[in-house]
Amino acid sequence: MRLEVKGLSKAFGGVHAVDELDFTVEPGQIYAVIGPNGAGKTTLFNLISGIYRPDCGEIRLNDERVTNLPPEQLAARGMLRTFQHMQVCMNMSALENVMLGRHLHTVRGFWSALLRLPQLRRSEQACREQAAELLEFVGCHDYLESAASALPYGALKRLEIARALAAKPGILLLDEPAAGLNTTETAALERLIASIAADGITVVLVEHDMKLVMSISEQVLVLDYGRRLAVGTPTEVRQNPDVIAAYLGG
Amino acid sequence: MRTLSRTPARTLARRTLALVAALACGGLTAPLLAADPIRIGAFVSATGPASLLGDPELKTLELYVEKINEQGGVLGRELELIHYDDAGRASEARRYANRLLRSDRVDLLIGGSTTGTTMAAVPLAERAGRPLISMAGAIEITEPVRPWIFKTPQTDRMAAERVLEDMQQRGIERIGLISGTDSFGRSGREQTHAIAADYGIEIVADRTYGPQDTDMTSQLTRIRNTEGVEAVFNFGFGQGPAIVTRNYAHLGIELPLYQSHGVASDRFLELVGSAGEGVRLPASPLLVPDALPEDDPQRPVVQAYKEAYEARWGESVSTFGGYAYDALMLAVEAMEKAGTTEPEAVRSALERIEGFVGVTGTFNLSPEDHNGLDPSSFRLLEVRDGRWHLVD
Amino acid sequence: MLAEFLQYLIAGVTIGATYALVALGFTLVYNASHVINFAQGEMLMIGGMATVALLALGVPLPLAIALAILTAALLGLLLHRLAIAPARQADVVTLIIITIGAAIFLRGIAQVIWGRDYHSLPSFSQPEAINLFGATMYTQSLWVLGISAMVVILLALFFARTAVGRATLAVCMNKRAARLMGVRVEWVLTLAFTLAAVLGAIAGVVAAPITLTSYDIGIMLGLKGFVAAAIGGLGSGVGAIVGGLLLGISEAMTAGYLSSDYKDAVAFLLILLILLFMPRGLFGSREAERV
Amino acid sequence: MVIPRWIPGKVSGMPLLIAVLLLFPLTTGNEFHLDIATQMALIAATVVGLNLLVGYAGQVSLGHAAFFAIGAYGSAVLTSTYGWSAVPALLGSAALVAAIAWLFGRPLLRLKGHYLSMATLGFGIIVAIVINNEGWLTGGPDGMAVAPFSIFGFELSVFDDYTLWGVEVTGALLWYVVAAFLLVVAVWIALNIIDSPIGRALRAVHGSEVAARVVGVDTAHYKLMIFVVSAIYASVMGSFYAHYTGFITPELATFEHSIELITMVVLGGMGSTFGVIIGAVLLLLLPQLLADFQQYEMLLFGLILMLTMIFMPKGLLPTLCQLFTRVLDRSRLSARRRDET
Repeated sequence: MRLEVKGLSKAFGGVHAVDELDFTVEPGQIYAVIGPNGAGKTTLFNLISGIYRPDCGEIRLNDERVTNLPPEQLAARGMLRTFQHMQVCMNMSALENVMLGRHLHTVRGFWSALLRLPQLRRSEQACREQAAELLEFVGCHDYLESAASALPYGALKRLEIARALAAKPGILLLDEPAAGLNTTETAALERLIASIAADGITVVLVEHDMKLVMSISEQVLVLDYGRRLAVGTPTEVRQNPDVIAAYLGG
Repeated sequence: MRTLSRTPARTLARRTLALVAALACGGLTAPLLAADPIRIGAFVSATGPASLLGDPELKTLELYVEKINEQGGVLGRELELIHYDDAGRASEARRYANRLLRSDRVDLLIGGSTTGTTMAAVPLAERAGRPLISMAGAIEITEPVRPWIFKTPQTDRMAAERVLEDMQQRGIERIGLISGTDSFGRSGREQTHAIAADYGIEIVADRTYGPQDTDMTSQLTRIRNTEGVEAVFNFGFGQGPAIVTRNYAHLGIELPLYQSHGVASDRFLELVGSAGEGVRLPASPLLVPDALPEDDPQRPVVQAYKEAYEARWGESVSTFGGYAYDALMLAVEAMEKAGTTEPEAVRSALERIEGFVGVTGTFNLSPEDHNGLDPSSFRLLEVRDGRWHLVD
Repeated sequence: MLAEFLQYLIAGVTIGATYALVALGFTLVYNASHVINFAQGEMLMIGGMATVALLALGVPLPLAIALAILTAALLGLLLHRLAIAPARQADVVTLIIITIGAAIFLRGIAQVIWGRDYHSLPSFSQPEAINLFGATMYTQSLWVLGISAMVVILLALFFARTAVGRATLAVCMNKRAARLMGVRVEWVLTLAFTLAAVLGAIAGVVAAPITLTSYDIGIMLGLKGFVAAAIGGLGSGVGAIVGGLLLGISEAMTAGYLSSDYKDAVAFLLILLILLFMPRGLFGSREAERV
Repeated sequence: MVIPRWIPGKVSGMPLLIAVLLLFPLTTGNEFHLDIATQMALIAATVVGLNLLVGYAGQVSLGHAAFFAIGAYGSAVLTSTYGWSAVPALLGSAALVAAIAWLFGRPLLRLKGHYLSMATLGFGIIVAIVINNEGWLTGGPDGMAVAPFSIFGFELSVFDDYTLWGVEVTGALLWYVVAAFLLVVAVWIALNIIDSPIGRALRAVHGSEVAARVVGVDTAHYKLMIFVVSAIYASVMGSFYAHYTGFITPELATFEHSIELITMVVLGGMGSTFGVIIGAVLLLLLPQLLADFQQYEMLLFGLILMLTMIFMPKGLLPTLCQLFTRVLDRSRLSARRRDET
């Protein structure tokens, strides 16, 4: 899925969190957004995924204008995301959280729910199985029936990814997926992201872990104070003098 | 709960247990048919918006059941009073009436305090075949006549008649009406509208206030500014009429103010203070026992009730307590007349009571009249120098 | 004509000021804890009834009023310490139900101690009524307005000028941040409940000579206060005051000019219209959602 | 790992409910007990519907009694005054309630916070005022009598006796059966909704609304849906309640009644279908038990309500379930230790 951002801006009380930003993510790419703290990375994600409304600018998904659409409609078009501060329903089990992700792909009509019609029962059974598979895929097979509140931090991060995958994304936004993970977990995450991309899903990630970013990304966008500082392959970015100045000199 | 006959604590424990057992686990708990006192069941609005009615009613019932038992009871048996507080809610009244009839197996029902609570219980009493004596005003309780249903207060129509009659005598032709939006005020308002023309009186302004309202100056200003108003009639009970009276005085309205029997207690005088001067209302002679002529048959009854109530409870009597007194005494009279507590016999004895002197008036019941009072039982009172006076 | 209008206005503003004080109490507690304190009306009742009871014992009026307000303050403090704080982990709805329980409990106690009668309180000053451009005004109305205005000003100064007041505001805005800044949040919440109780009690005392008082007067006046707070956007101090006055005036005007049957309905219709067309209330703030 | 679930599984709860409902009439021949039980069942069914809104969608309605009252008065007026038969009257009232709920819910449920509660508060009180004032239609504050429920010419009155297939039954018992059946259906539907993608979406709203939205759940849509459903629950039960008691007054629409319904939900346990039934039963039983304390009734009622919520903030059933699973876990743990030694 192709994502195109043009002239995107958002200010909070006079501070430009995102300022006239342009970039394009080609289908199937692993695209990283990096930058120092406060560079506007999370704001950018919240704008793209419809949680914030941009002040101006345009967002296109596969050439369709999706600016100002609410998150649920973006999800229906194939844009899914995870959160830096995880948003997991702690009142539900791990499996149910993933089943929630399949919401758009289940039988969910009012009458079939009310009367518990056979088609709904079949759909729910399938949904449960697929959710279990996904949990295994992300490496959470130990926690199938656990309450989400009982999961360790690393597993919750993977649970969020499984939930997003359950919705069959065309493009997946990952907000700091490696934050708080140890080296083994990060390695597992790297393999997971690679295999997601291998399935043809476009991946956009915001990440602080430079090792991870540099090893898996095809394109890297560097933000500073909401503006584009640089964009290019990991090697290009690493050699960009502005980037070096911002990261080392600033 | 039951006055006399058992220690309260044990009764309480037993009854609570019985109810829990029956409702939660389900046990066969037909109440123990003990030494067979006569069971009088009462449901009154002792709390809630109608507590001004229910509170004195309950106190009266408790007082007189004690008194009657001290004097040897009825038909040689003790009276047992089982009473519940419906808080003025019809659904609660229905539940308690059913409990009295089915679980407590009372011989006779007294209640409710309001028309709504009474009407909710009426079908139950009819179904169970037990006499019910209501203490509520509306005419619909006894009209049309239902075999098992009686009531002691005059109808609100009689109150309206008494007031309109006095207005007619004073030559008043156009009046402003103000009334509460509760059951008492609504029903009174309807009756006043229905009969005003009979007295050549036109209602030119008609305003209402909520039972919990705290200020009626807007309504009264409107009435005052309506052209041609010669007097104001307020139909309501509780604190509302007291506030109306105070506002009326403060607005400096000079027209005669009439209240209904809904304020007929000394409490009203305390609340309104000097603002009450000149207010007229129809009421039972209870408020002016000493002003009654020596030969009035009601004089001793009223004096005795007032004395007993005030001695026992340390507060002044109200018209509403009198309704409860009459209800209980009519029931006792009927049982003694019938010589039994068998419901049908008591019912038909009630219908045959004639010339029974109560606090509210003299009752002449018949199969066609289950109230038995006429408008003349209302005395017209006027407030002068902070006291009630009979208007001749 | 003008006299008539003025008469309605006086009636509306007087009762509206009472509503506003109660509404401020709701707002204070709501801002600090997101709880709708349904025991707020009972504080009003305690204020009025305790004054009446103390007067009957021969206590002079000013002292009786002070003691009554103190009683309400203590009850507000206890309400938070004994009933709300122990359940602080619970859902907001649960806390609301606790305040309903507390309201019924307080009403029950008042009924046992003071009985079910209505009582009047003497007017604070003589004469009881004065003439104003052809309209009559209770002198007590002046007391109500004056004291309400004073309370509002004191409250504003308290929040703007004192460290405790600023800490309270900080808690209202963001509990976690306030805690990090070293504010003792529990203490501030207790203060909010206590202050709200004081506001209610003051309203109860100053209005009692006009409204009369009884053990259950808090039900209606509490509800009206809540409605006033809702009109103002539930959470805005200015909104509570404007909401209270608006409610009082709309009631009086409707009762006078339109239909007295539907005068209460107008206030509630107002809520619906405001919510439908100005979803944050008149003065409700817009909260940004943080992810 | 045992999940302390709020909802005891459908498997255990439903048969237990049916068993209790079946056994109850065998234990008492007292019509008063049947009467209380019938009312409990009807109110409990209302509360099961309200719980969908409060417990799952996390929206508080402070005017639910109004929907109950519109159902009750709708049925009463249409049958008694306009001569409709009971079923169309009931459906007509429910349709009206659904339309009103949709109209109010649509703009309000898109907003966060207490907006729905304030709007429903206003709406509820307006309904109460209208019922009180329009005496020509509703009988005003005195209330109005309601004809017995009738279907296909069969009139079900609590005051009559019937012979069904040669067996004598009282109207009270028949009504109890009807109410019990309604409760079971209400619970069945509620459980179906909860145990579907719709229910999952609603529970997610409670857990994290953002999470639900970013996976494509139109949360506002589901909140609105459940608001309408819970309003219909109230309306239908109100209709039956009116026919059952045969006499209704405006108190059905009051704010106090709305608060009572919410209290049942919270007392029993928000989000626990069987919990809220217990909440309804207790709250209706409590006044009956406390009636013996006379003037202390109100004081005790408030105290009990307060203490229960302070010490069982999640509600009765969930707290008890948690306690039970904890005891179970502990015994299992000690059993394992014994095995190991």
